[in-house]
Amino acid sequence: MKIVVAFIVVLVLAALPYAGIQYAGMSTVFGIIIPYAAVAVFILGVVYRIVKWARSPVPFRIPTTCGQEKSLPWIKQNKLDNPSGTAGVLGRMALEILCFRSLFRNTRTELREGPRLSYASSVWLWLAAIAFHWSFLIILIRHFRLFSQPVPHFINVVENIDGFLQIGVPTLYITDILLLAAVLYLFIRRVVLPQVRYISLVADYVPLLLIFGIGLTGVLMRYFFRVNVIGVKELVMGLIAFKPHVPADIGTLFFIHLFLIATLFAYFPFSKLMHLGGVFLSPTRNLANNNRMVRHINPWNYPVHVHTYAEYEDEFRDKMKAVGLPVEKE
Amino acid sequence: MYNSGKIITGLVLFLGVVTMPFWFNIGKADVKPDPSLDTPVIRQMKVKHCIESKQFMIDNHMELLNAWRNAVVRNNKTIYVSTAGQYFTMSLEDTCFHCHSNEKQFCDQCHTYANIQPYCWECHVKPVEEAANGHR
Amino acid sequence: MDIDKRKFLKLVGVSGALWVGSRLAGGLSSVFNIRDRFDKQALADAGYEVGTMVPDPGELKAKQWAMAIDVRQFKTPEDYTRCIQACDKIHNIPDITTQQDIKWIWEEPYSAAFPEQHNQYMEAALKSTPILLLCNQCEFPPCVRVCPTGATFKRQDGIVMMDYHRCIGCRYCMAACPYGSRSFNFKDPRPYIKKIDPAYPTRTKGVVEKCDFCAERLDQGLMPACVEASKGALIFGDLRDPDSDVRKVLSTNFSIRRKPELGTQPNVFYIL
Amino acid sequence: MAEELKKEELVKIQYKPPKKDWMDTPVKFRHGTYIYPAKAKNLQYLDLPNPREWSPVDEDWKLPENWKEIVLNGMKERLDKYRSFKVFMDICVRCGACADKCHFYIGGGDPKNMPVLRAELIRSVYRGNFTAAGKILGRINGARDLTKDVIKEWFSYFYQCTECRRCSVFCPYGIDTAEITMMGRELLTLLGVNVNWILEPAANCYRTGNHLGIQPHALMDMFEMMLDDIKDRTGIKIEPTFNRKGAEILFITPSADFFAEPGMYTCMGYLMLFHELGLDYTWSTYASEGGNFGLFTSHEMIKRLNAKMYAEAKRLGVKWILGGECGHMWRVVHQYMDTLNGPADFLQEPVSPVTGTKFENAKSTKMVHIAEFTADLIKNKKIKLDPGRNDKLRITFHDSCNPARAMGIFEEPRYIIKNVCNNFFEMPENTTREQTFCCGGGAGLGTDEMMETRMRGGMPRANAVQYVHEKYGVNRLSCMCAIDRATLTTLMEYWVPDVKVTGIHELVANALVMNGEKERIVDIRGEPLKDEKGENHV
Amino acid sequence: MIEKAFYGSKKYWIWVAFLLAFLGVCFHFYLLQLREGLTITGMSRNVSWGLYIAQFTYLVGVAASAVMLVIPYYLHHYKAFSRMMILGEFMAIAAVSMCMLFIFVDLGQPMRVMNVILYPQLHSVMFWDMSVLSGYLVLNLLIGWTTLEAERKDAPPPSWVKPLIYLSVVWAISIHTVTAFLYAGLPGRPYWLSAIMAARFLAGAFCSGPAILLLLVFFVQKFVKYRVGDEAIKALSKIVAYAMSANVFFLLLEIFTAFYSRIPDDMNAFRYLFVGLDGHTALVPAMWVSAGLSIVSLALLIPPQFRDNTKLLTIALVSLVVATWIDKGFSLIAAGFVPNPFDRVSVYLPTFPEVMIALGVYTIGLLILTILWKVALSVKEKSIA
Repeated sequence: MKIVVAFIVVLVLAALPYAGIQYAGMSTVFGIIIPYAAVAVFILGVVYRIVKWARSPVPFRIPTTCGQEKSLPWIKQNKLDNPSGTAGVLGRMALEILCFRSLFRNTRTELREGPRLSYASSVWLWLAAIAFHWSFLIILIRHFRLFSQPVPHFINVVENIDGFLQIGVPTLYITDILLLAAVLYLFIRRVVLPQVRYISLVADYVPLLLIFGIGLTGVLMRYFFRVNVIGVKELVMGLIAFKPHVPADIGTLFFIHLFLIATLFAYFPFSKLMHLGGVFLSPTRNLANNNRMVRHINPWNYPVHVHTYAEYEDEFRDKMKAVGLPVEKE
Repeated sequence: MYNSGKIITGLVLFLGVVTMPFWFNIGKADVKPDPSLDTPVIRQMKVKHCIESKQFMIDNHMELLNAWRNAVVRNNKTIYVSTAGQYFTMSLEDTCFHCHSNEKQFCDQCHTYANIQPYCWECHVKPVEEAANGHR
Repeated sequence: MDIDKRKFLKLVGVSGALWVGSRLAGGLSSVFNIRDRFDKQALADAGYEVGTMVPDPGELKAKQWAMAIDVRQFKTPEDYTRCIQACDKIHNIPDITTQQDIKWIWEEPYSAAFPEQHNQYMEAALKSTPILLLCNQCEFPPCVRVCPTGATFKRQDGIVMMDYHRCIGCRYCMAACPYGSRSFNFKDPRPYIKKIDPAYPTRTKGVVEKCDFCAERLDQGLMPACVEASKGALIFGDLRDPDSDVRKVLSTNFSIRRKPELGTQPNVFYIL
Repeated sequence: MAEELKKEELVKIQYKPPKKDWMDTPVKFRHGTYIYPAKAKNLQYLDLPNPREWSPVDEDWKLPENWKEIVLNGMKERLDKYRSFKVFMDICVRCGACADKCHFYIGGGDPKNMPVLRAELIRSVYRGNFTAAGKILGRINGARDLTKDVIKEWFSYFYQCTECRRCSVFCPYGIDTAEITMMGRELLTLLGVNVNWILEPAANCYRTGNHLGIQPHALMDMFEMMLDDIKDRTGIKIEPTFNRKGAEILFITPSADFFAEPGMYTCMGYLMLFHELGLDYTWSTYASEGGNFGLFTSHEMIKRLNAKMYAEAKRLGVKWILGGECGHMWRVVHQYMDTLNGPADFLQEPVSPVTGTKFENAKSTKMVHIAEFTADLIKNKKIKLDPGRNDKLRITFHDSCNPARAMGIFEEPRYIIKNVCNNFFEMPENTTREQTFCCGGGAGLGTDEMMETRMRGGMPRANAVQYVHEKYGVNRLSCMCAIDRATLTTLMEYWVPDVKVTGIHELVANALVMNGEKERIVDIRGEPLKDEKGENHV
Repeated sequence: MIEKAFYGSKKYWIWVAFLLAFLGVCFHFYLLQLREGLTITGMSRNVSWGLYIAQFTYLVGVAASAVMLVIPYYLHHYKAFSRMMILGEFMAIAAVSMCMLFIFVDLGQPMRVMNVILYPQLHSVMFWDMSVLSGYLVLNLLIGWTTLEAERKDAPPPSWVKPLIYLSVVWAISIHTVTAFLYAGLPGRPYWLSAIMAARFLAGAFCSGPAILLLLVFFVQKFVKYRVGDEAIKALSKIVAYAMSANVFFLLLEIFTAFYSRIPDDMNAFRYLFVGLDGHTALVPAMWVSAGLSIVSLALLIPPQFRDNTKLLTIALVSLVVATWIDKGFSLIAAGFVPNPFDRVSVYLPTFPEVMIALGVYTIGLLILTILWKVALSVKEKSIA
């Protein structure tokens, strides 16, 4: 049911620009107004969300320690999984953000006869996640060719490596295939694994389908139904120069692609996609485990009622004296 | 806001990256591609028309060329019957470049703009740009 | 129908159908001043459908092209170089002097061209007689058998053809060819081409090439360049046609082929 | 007791979640799977709201009139106070990496024990009340209303989480269910929805200084017994001091070690070791508890109970504090104490008086873990050890969750064990170190009325022990946590009856060659050092 | 399990860093080749295959040799190989990977490599070679990884592995047979045109592969606690002895056929290799070294008392590997093009960049082997702790 809802949502999203461009001639709306609005919502929304998180303090230093702490000098510290200083934290965060370190650790629990439990490492989720995120990033970088004039050289380098295998005309990009395959895997996994399906919300299926839709329309435009790429670039360059105009005859497929992207951008700050920012702010990962070395300050630390020694001695003085324990007041 | 130093740095970086397209192009002239049709051969044409419609050629020239080369090399078919019923030798050099003898002013205009780097020229010879070609 | 609808039609139809939009072109009465050699009237008579790719009605057709080389007619060095240069020039053959050279048609002394046919007591002059060599366009070509991509293949008319766009440069065909007729572009050939003929592509580095009996000329109704240049010393025609020149000359002269024992059935014959 | 539960029944675990959506599946309370509610007197003693008599199986939990407002205000307050809570509410992508990492899920199969879903229990309320998308889209966006059923669900599942942080290790964003559970328990505390097994020790600790409510004179009796036993087994009479001003070191350990087996043997180990070293240290009756059940109640309660440590250290004028083997005590000491009750500027940076080693890693908190202390002694060869005395034991080591994942102390205990015994075997990978499994009774769940849940939750740990028991003949499970020593004992009795539980300093005590000791023929438990055949077990 | 490759001793990391650094140097030469073309190699119009294809051929043998462990262990339940199996299977994976890379670096247009799959030509042996090699890679990865994982979990391997193992036996034979067919089916290359080619290849594979495996095991055992067991070493060296005998025997058969028949084309390649042809003697010293080392290895391998002595065995194995490498990993390809179709001798010697690129591929192979063996040995050492 949730899956059906998600499908409908994405189909409707794809149908909107089709109808708008095809029948209502709303190219200004879909080509200028919505992209501007989406980018504005994206930027302001992300900043708003980050600032909102930042307004809550981190009262305690609670890193999850996944290795030996800094201890006696002859005991080897695991500086990346249990960092004690800034360098280690940067290393840990880099591993986490660039290599998905924690996900790489993933295991699959199996219960066999006996009973006997075993935990085999399971890298498929990690593999799909890393293929997905890196492909997405590289594709984004490649799109910079439509956002710059002249196109910087490193874009060519990325394009050449990505399109190294000269398959088809125009050359197939490996990341295009990887992205679609990875998103498909992540979606199928969510549908097929009973546990994951049980925890999944509509809000989990929608982004996957949305991104798949974006990838698919992109691939269709590149390899099957050519759109006017010069027009696309003119539109984009006009937008970023704040002299927007929509060239004629770009192709409806492009507007579907653009609208899905705009939706993703606008949806981003209000969804779980904010894990992009959140991963930097997770107190279990971005803090050094130097708790006993450096005092951590809690800005809202407040005095509390305690049971003082005086109160304690008052209650038990006689008993203490009876067994010869020293007391403050005789 | 807490940890404001780090968070503001992060936000500035984020804003820098996402707004890069905006400031990357500041002060750069927006040179739109302007494929020139001004070649001696085209000048002589009474009705200036490519082998297929302009839009079709813009969208599909590479597929057309690909189909052509398969037909010529693998099926010894050498003639293309256009949708208008015209006949053309399927040859990049003999047909395309015959009119479009101004690679820089024609092909490269869009290719450079859209950052498309075809590897045609590794084998096929760019038309010799005669002085009279394409200069307006 | 606007451009987008047409594109969606393509989705519904076959993706290869590039030329669906038949309503695209308007009246077009211009005269194209293209270097076309084909017979427009013949084409018009054939009534081809629009958007198709068709053979030239004037193409030279054969069931199996073959060449007889009348070695007797080659008297001066100029007789050889004329043929070789005619080929080199129109095909943009680079002039590389190392062992990584490119050859389509070239000469070798008899003893090298027919190593199994020579003996130490044979006439010294014959031993060193230059023989023109080129791809034998075998009937059972080992190079085609081994090619992993179909980059080299046999055409209907028997020509062993190279598709330079598809060749991956594995050089298996070179190992398979018993005649040394294949060359590999170890490097970019362009710097070694004296004058590039823009009408014919050069090759890119990393692909194999060889003589293809000027297939592109045959398709336009022209004889191979070397044959044209040979002044009758190279006889070219359809081996399956009893009335062809090549059959005539073979039936009246003693001819040999290179390495016939390998069963490749070369289609280049030598008349000594 | 545990025997009523048939193992064969228990291991028939259905991992496939039910067809019905989890939001439509209200919680059912069944004996053995919930803890009795906190008694009114304990709430009153700790000034906690809504003291009353009630039971989870009741329809009416006698919540305050404005319970909803209390919870929502409490949530808002905590969202503003804890970035962890706020971020963890927002960024979960429900990838499911954590799903099969929770011991309660592995041992029970209840989908709401998947960490992600445990968090969703509160996240759904967060979405429904604190996010625009949730307010507008409602259930499509995974939002739901706060109802009394939700409170019941929270009670059930936040008291089925041992806050062990194993899920956090695997989460790509480091989402720590323990943080969420702690928030959930704080919110429940606002309504007076508490469990007695946590609040009673907390109240005791508040009053008498220790969980068991042992008053000072009774405490002395217990020590007397232990000292007699030591004399009996080693021939040495030890005379420790209590509440002594001017001592160099204050030693604090969980009070559970004072009276119950096998913790008591660990405590005897401390006494023997310190005596052998001639350490200038003192015990305290006021700060006679290392543990801190505030951790299982609220951050405020952590602070209230923990305050005694520094207060007592200050009153006695010691230089630094040494802490015994304990799990959650060390989570509090390591992560919270300095922040909540510091700075401890009246103490000095800890230096081992025996070896002169500076404990750089404790220079601010000024509290050293006994494993660090002892490992340093062994490394510097300051104590004489005869590991052969432990030869009848085949030992494995259980990393306790809190020292493992909230501190990262892995090598020290292993170093000590390897030096005091000859037969040490690691449990399988993915069940040790940062991936260690909880005993099933941490975070205040170690009570007998929860037995079924405990045995299920402890199953992964027990299963790993069983593996090394069968493969290497392991017969002793060592650990450095007082809760472990209590709960693992029950767990082993149920799953792997041949394996007994031990603290590390019990093993040290066995191996420790003491000046002037008599020939040791029994170990610290009073059992023969060698088995019947008079041979060392191989 | 792959995470085990990330936890290692200092020595392990130094080794990995060294491999990566060296790989970086080699990659530079590959970039040069990409830019300049294969002109930077010593190959030519007449000798159009060289070092790369020769290494490919040799390594197919190394890959196939895993079957020498698989057959005794799985078909005859020879348990002594149990501690060696995974090492052999993982070595096969590294070897096949190198094979594919050697083909890749040999291509003039590597970016078009997918054409082999996009336009499959069923009549091309190379298409089949590509298919069997990829299949073999997948088979070994599946079998090796699954059985190792099962061992780590202390569980029996899943039932679907068994049929795959039997399949892998046939498959291993097939990869080297098909590779032999690459050469044996070409007209006009008399040195290769031999029905016994596949048999020679297999014999050469079954001695050189296990020999390399044993040498690697000896080397690695210096750094790890894991031991494959004396019985396994003895049994495998016996296999090496038999296979090397067959290998030399087959070579002698070829020489007999060529020289007794006195067919010049058949003799010329051997003449070129062993005495020189038309004054070209570049390969002669190497061939005699190969012959000499073959004799040394046989002399040390055949008598059991020598073979069972680790030192002598090591010498024998090193001799054998060098001898077979010269034979199959170099001269086989170079001599196949001699004489050329014009009855001339074209000398081929690899150039420095060519050697560096080949070493680069070997480095990648070593890296794969290092990682796979690291994983395997970590698991094995844990499970027997």
